[in-house]
Amino acid sequence: MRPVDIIGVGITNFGKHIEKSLVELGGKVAVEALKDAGVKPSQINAGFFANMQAGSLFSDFTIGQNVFYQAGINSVPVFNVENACTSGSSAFNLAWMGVASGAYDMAMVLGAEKLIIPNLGLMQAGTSELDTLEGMVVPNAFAMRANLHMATYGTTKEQLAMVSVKNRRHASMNPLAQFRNPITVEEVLNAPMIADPLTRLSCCPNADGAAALVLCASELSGRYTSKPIRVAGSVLVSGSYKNPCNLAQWEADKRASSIAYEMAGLGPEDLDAVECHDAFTISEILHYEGLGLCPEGEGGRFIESGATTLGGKIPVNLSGGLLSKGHPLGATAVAQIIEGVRQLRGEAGSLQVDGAKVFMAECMGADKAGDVKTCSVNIITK
Amino acid sequence: MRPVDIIGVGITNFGKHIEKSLVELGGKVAVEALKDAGVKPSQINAGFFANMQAGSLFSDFTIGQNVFYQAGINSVPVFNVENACTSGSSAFNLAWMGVASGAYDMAMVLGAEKLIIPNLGLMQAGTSELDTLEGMVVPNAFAMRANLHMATYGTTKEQLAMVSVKNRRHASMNPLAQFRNPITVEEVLNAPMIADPLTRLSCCPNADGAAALVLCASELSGRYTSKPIRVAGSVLVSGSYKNPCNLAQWEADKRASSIAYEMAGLGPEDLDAVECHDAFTISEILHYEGLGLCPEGEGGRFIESGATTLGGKIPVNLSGGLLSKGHPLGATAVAQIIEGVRQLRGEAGSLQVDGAKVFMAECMGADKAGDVKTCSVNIITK
Amino acid sequence: MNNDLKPVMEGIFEAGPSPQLIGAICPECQQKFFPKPMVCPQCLGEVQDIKLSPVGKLYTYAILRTKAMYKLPQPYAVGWVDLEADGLRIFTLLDPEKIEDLDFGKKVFLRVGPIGVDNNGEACLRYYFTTQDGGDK
Amino acid sequence: MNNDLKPVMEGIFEAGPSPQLIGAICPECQQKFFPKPMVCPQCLGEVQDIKLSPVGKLYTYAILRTKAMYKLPQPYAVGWVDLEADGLRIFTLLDPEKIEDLDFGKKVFLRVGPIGVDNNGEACLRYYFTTQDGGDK
Ligand SMILES: [Zn+2]
Ligand SMILES: [Zn+2]
Repeated sequence: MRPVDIIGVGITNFGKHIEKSLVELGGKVAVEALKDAGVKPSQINAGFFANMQAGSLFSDFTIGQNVFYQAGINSVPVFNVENACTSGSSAFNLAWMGVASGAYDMAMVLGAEKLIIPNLGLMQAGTSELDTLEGMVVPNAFAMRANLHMATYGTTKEQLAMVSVKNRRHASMNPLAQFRNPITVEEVLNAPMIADPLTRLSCCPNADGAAALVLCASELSGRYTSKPIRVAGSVLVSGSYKNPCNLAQWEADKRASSIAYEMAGLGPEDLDAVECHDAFTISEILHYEGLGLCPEGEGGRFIESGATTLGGKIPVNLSGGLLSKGHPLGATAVAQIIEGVRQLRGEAGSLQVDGAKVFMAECMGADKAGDVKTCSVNIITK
Repeated sequence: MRPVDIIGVGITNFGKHIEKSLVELGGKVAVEALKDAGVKPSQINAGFFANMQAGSLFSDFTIGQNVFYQAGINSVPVFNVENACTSGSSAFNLAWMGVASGAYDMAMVLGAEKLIIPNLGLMQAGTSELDTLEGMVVPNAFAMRANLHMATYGTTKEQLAMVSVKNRRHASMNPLAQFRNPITVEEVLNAPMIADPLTRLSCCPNADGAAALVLCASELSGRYTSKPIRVAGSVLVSGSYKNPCNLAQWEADKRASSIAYEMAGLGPEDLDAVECHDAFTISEILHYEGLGLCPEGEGGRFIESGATTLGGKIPVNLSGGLLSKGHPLGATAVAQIIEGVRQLRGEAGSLQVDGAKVFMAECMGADKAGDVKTCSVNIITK
Repeated sequence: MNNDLKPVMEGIFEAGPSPQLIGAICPECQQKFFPKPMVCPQCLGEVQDIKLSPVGKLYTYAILRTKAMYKLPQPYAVGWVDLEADGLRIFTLLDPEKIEDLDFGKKVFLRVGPIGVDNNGEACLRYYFTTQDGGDK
Repeated sequence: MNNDLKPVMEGIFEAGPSPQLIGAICPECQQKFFPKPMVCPQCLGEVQDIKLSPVGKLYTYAILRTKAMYKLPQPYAVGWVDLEADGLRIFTLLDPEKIEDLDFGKKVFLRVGPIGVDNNGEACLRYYFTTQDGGDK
């Protein structure tokens, strides 16, 4: 396996793109990523497209080919990848493997999703699953974790709300985020209740969006950019589905991040910034612990300490996170990595972490048996 | 890249599995493939699941995790792959790359689909595509090719019908095929017309089905089997979408197969048996030419010569093909490879080709711009 | 008990005055499961049906306040329950009448009753746990 | 011509007595396209709208005999037409009234008319080619 770099990125704002189709959104960022990388469409040896819901919402399929076609990318292998919220990072992991193995010199990873649809409903694990039939929908899967974390470790609902407040503060500096007005702990707590203690402002909104990046063998990347960003570790795991499950800790996060740290030869103390899957406020708290940013059970006190805010010890979700940007499923995990590319390139504007050298993107998707079906951790370095 | 072997297979019959869910069908073949390989679930380092329509038909997602879970495969990376009719071979290509690269020692590829659904309708390329809005559905895409091939090369509708007749004759010896009664050229020609010259018996029927195989690094496969089957070439391409398109020849077939031949160090004359994507009778004729089994324009006369029937020069679709088995999209291309494994293991019963050493599986999916969005060729050897 | 109603999923429980969940056990490794798996995920061998303990301890729970799927009551509660006799933690609907009584570690009892509709929109039986002992026992 | 009907897709053609398809050309590489692409797939630059030739030659065709989508007539025909003046081969619906006249290499003429419905189920205008010269020209 040879080293692999990110040499180009393209991204839309996350929010409402009513007037644009999924293919148009995707085509736009594909072209942007090619131009950012300074490569021609014919130099891309493979395309990996990530999307979750277009099959069920629009009866669409093999969308990646249509997307890449718009940007002049044809003839090469194109794969359509779905893995719930980690669709984008799964496509990234496969593309990384393809380039690292020598099968491809250059590959594009592109995630896109359209979710601003009337009557979308709450997400669930599929109507053939017993858990769904017994009332499991995504918000109460996370509310059960929140309640247990509060009961076990003394985490407070105010601490949970601080995740939304911090991420909104970050989002106010990110022009691509959907919701950019600052909010207070009181506003979060007093928003309409979804599943105690999670209010509407504790849950990420829906969004349309697309994000793309170009991967290139490191031995070639110097031809295209003076600021290649190295993929230092790329990991995807699925749940271990142990019974009894532990809903106060995310074993998948621990497992995926420890493999990624080992691949990168780095540890949590080396990270300069992190994007994680803050689908709900409690998720980010659990990720602090799962990724080793703070000890087990300390997540609530960790956010309260200010450690994860811009200027803190380890800023998390400087983009504003899914809580502020929204969660266009296929695009989400690609966009997380792009946030890191901007930090490591020093292009993050008022959200820039001085001298950022190491960045982690974590994502997680789909509940099953009290565990998660998929969890990804990617570490990129300057 | 290191050599990779197939060490275990599992497959259902293709046809109606009304009483079984997609996850159950998949779980069944996963267990069968593990047992056939003689490996434990915990020895599988990654899972690649192929399906095309469960999103649109059942609003289902991240199905692979549920399928592999049933067979005790957890914790490892699981990817859900869609690529129309080549979903299974795309998953296979990724798994092959994963094992060949050294990322995994052993991986499972599993395709499953349920299509026996009331009012399924004709397949089309997506309702946001202009071609679909102007009346393109899959049967007339192939009828246009058939008409052009007949006008250009003198192929007859009787020769087209012979593809169905031959494949049914093969299917009569394959207990896993859906339709096993022999048919005549007259019956094919007199069946209800779908799109001239393609009658109902010129088009593959729908089916439910699942198929799985276990890939293993060749350096390890001797521990598990005395009959490892080598992956000699694995290729996926997408269309070149040139304008003007050539509807009388399949450039994607030529391109994919020539790469695969080169990887394997073999040529069409070395093949002992072939499975190809006979979604329609004309498809198989075009594949003869695209894969180099006969010269351009000679496909009609090639089937008539008997070359592609059991006992002929190069038997094609000994399983009965999609025309007899039906076409459970995600499972199709995995099942094609399994047909080859059986031939090379010498386990094909009355369909056995004596001394078969080299097998090719070809698949193709989704029309776009007068070309195909995806085309796969895999060559396996003893 | 509405005996004319179908269970929300076949083979999951036995209804009646003393309802029981139907799990499975692997004769090889003695691991128990709920719901019944296709094969034992460790041994890949056949598993056998068993009845699970109708008494458990609440591990965690949540109350959904928004409009619910399957015409479940608004609000309704769900949770994970430890069946200590079986060494299993299972997901379950909780008694919609007893939402205010829920607490960590609380003892809960299995019930089967007509709550909500199934995937075909037809009224059906669901299993749930309640904090209230006794009932139709 | 029903001027109150919407086109089956926006920006694809101009209706009226002498209808024309709206394609695009890349000013850089002079390649023409139909339909108009987002950018030129070679140069990635902006493309410009152009009107395409309303006369073509039939490359191949097919007649669908089964029940059709979009309330298209049963049977209906489709084909690929060479717009020789533009060097483009394009997919098109063919005149449902002239199915029996279809032949390879035959000269065909662009029309726009009310045929079938759109994705919202509303009657709409579609472009098609016919073997019959003249018409409402
Ligand atoms: Zn066991
Ligand atoms: Zn150009």
